[in-house]
Amino acid sequence: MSELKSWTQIPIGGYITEPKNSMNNKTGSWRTQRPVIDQDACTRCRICWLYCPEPAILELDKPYVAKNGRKYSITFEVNYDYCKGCGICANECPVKAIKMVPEVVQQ
Amino acid sequence: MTQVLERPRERGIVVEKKGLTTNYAVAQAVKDVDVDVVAAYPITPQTTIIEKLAEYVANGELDAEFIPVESEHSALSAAVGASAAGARVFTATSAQGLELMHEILHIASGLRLPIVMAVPGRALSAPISIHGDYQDLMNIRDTGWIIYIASTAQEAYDTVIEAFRVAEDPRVQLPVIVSYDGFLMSHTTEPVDVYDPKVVREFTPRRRNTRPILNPENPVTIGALATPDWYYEIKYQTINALKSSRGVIDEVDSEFNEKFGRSYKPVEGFMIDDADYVLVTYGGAATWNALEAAKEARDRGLKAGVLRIRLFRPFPANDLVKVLSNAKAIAVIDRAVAPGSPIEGPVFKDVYISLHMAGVDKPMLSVIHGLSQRTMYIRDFYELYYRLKDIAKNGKSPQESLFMGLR
Amino acid sequence: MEGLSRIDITFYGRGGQGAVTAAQVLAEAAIHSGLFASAFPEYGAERRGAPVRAYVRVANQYLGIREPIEKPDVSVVFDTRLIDVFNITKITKPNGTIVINSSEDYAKQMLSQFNGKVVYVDAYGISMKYLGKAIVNTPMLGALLRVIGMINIEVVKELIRNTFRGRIGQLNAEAIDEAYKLARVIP
Amino acid sequence: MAKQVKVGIRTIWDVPKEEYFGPGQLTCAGCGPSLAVRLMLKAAGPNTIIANATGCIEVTSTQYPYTAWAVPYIHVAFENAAAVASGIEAAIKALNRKGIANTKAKVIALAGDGGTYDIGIQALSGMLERGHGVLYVLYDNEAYMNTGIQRSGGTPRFAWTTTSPVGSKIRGKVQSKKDIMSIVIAHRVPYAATASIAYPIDFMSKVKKALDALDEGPAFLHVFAPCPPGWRIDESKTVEIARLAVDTGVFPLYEWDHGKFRLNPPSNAHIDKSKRKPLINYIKPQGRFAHLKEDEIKAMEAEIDSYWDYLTRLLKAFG
Repeated sequence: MSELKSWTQIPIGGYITEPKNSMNNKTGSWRTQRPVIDQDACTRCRICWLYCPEPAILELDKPYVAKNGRKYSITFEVNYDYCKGCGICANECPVKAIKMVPEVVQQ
Repeated sequence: MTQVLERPRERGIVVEKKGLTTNYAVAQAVKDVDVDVVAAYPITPQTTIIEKLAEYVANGELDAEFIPVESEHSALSAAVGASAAGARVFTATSAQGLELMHEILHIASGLRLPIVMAVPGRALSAPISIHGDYQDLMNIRDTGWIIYIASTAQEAYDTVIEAFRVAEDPRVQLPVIVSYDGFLMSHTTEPVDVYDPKVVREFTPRRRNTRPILNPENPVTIGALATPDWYYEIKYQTINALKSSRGVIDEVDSEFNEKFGRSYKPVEGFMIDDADYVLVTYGGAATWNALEAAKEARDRGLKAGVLRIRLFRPFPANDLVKVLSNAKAIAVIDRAVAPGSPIEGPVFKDVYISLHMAGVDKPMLSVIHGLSQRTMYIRDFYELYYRLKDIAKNGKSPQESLFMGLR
Repeated sequence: MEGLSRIDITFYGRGGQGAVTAAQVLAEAAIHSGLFASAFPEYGAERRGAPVRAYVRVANQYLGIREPIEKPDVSVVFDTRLIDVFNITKITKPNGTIVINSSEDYAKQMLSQFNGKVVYVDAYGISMKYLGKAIVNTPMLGALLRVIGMINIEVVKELIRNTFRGRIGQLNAEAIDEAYKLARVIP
Repeated sequence: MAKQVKVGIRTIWDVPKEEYFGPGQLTCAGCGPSLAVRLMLKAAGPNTIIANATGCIEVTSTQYPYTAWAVPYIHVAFENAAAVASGIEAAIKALNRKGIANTKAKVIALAGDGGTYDIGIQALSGMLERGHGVLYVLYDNEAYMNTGIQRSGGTPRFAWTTTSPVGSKIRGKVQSKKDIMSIVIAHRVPYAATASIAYPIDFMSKVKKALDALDEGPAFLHVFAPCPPGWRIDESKTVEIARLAVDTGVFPLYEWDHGKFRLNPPSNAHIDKSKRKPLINYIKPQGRFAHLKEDEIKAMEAEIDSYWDYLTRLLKAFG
């Protein structure tokens, strides 16, 4: 929740002057199951990133060497601050490298 | 009210004395302040304003985008979009058109957009009537706009110029309506002193960067959803802005007076200082005819006076109280009705409340007249002065509105 | 201030004949001549052929009156059939003037009950001659100017030339001139 | 001034990394329209002004004091996104011409099916007829979802909604989906196209094409964007269902490009019905169609076939 302000303190007309400050809404708390990416199975195809409605898949310039020896210059990670757990990423992943795991079990 | 007779101080400001209808005078003012966008839909009796503006744009006399929208709802919506994008915007409508805009009227004031709109007042359907009164204006009085009601073509011209200054003032940032009698003014040709557009533009300088606008360099979100936690505060800002716009309205008028030699007060009295019997009016026909009647009544020894309300929102309650405190009886002439109200005159209610809030209790009469341009004769107003005399003697306010001229 | 000098004029025409324009041009001409004038039409809706009234008040000082003219000093009648429609012989002031688009004989016959001054002009003929159609407002203005005298005909012609640009404006100005010359008072 | 993205989008790797919408918007998990807006803005870039109609996207993206938008944004009312956008476009034109401003910003009107097919169609038609250089993007989730799933002119025949309930006498929506594209094309706009969130590259390249056409007049994009709660589908299936809509021929991808009609892959193969996936694949996972009987599915299929017949004739005439 944002701090509630007096009418004298807020910009006129209810304008919001800070772009994308919705990042204050940590929608990750909505999740009942979380996507977990198997970095070794992941082929870095970018499909999960492309189809995420939030976006809550991060494309990071983080090199990774998979168990099978393949070298990647990028890594996809889930931003759990915002991921609502819809599971589109897992559903769309062509190599089934993303598993949906119940949140409760994770604790 | 005699200022209309005076010529402004000659400093080369008046370039021409023209014979203009009030609608043309408004179009002239819109051209002289150099608007950027006009969005409008035709409706009698507003149409000749936008025809004239379309002509100005077509002839290159006004460098603006003219958007011939497909409805009044879209007229004000386009005006809102254009204003939010930083343009100086004008629109105009009447009657059913104003009703169709109603939803967006609240939004324009809520979003604090300095749009200026002309409203030649007209009766509302049903039955359908194209003729003038102020029922349309009364129906939108609570939408958060500043509302002026002019009484001459000259005043309408001057007021549109003042309206842009007031609307765009960073202390105000509210939309403004300039209203006047449909037909009886909108289509009446009168003398109008037209000023040098250079001077008009000096008086209405463009204010850039005083309000956030839709601009990719500085992205802003306009028209956000407010939850109950926020709605009240944001709404109150608009309420407060309208209330406190009065200071700027007065300031702009006194500067206007300095520059152009004309001034209009929120309420204007005629033969009012020693008046026992006062007709409170708004608009052109009611005011000027009441004034003729007052002169005749004075000739016969009755201390008659007229008080015209020029600024309707924010309502000049204190000004009224000051002027009306010495009257013996007061009638308010409404060219509109509020059916089902305790008493049917909408402005009567405002005047009555203003006086009673200030502890002034006078016998008062609510008069409904001039609906759909039913002729308001000078003799009708003359008769009202003698009614007021009886009412003063009796000492009591009549409990019913007087529907004058009703068969 | 000098004393009030004022004249109330009503134009009677039909939608499409230009009565409203004539009233407006007259008022504008008065204003350009340094007088006060107000002009307003009774009907705002555009209706071809329907009877229309337009009022003009001209004065040497500001007039606040916003009533329709009930008793005009001058009635300008575009069409003899409008005499009965508006009861023109009754409402025109008894010492006033009726300016009518008619022949002398017909005007005499139609306005026999009227005791004031009658000015007639063949505005129809003039408009057919100059404009090729029966739009009689400019010749009627010409005849009216002969009667009221407060307004210079050249100011009106100039306004007409500005209102209708090009050749049409010039032809209308000529029609005004001709009507001004041909207008006659019934003896 | 921020730079407009100039690169074409031909492969997934051409998709810009920049995000101009979200995260933190309050759309439902698996929201199709949310993805549509995200992809649309990636293609449009930062030099864009949005005029949004009332609807799901509006209420979920701008809950005060937070906004999900990185570009200038205005919401005015439900029925007037096209009119508001017209005003913005006119303002930019006038201010640029008068030397008061110098902006290259493109204007996008954004509305759902309710705000387009129904209450907003007058303003849309006016904007198209007047020829404003505005891109109108319709995100179609086939009902009034924001108010709790009521039928709109964009709801397909037989679909259950709360105002087209499945009763003993009337079973779901009686009327067919309005052909909004034909209505738009009848305005002789330079560019109009259908797109789907399931085919993002096609969608994004159409956004770019549409924006490029704005110098000539208005452009229109009809984007298919399923709604998990409204369609009674699992929230992980949003993209899959959208893909099935295209692959079964329910929602063909095509464009009207300067008087030429063109079917886009994979729909360009679907004139041959045997190349379409069976309709049942699309219907079965959706709770809103759960009540459908054999004959109703047949009727639905006949309607789709008839639409394809119409498209085939369009292709012959304007291809």
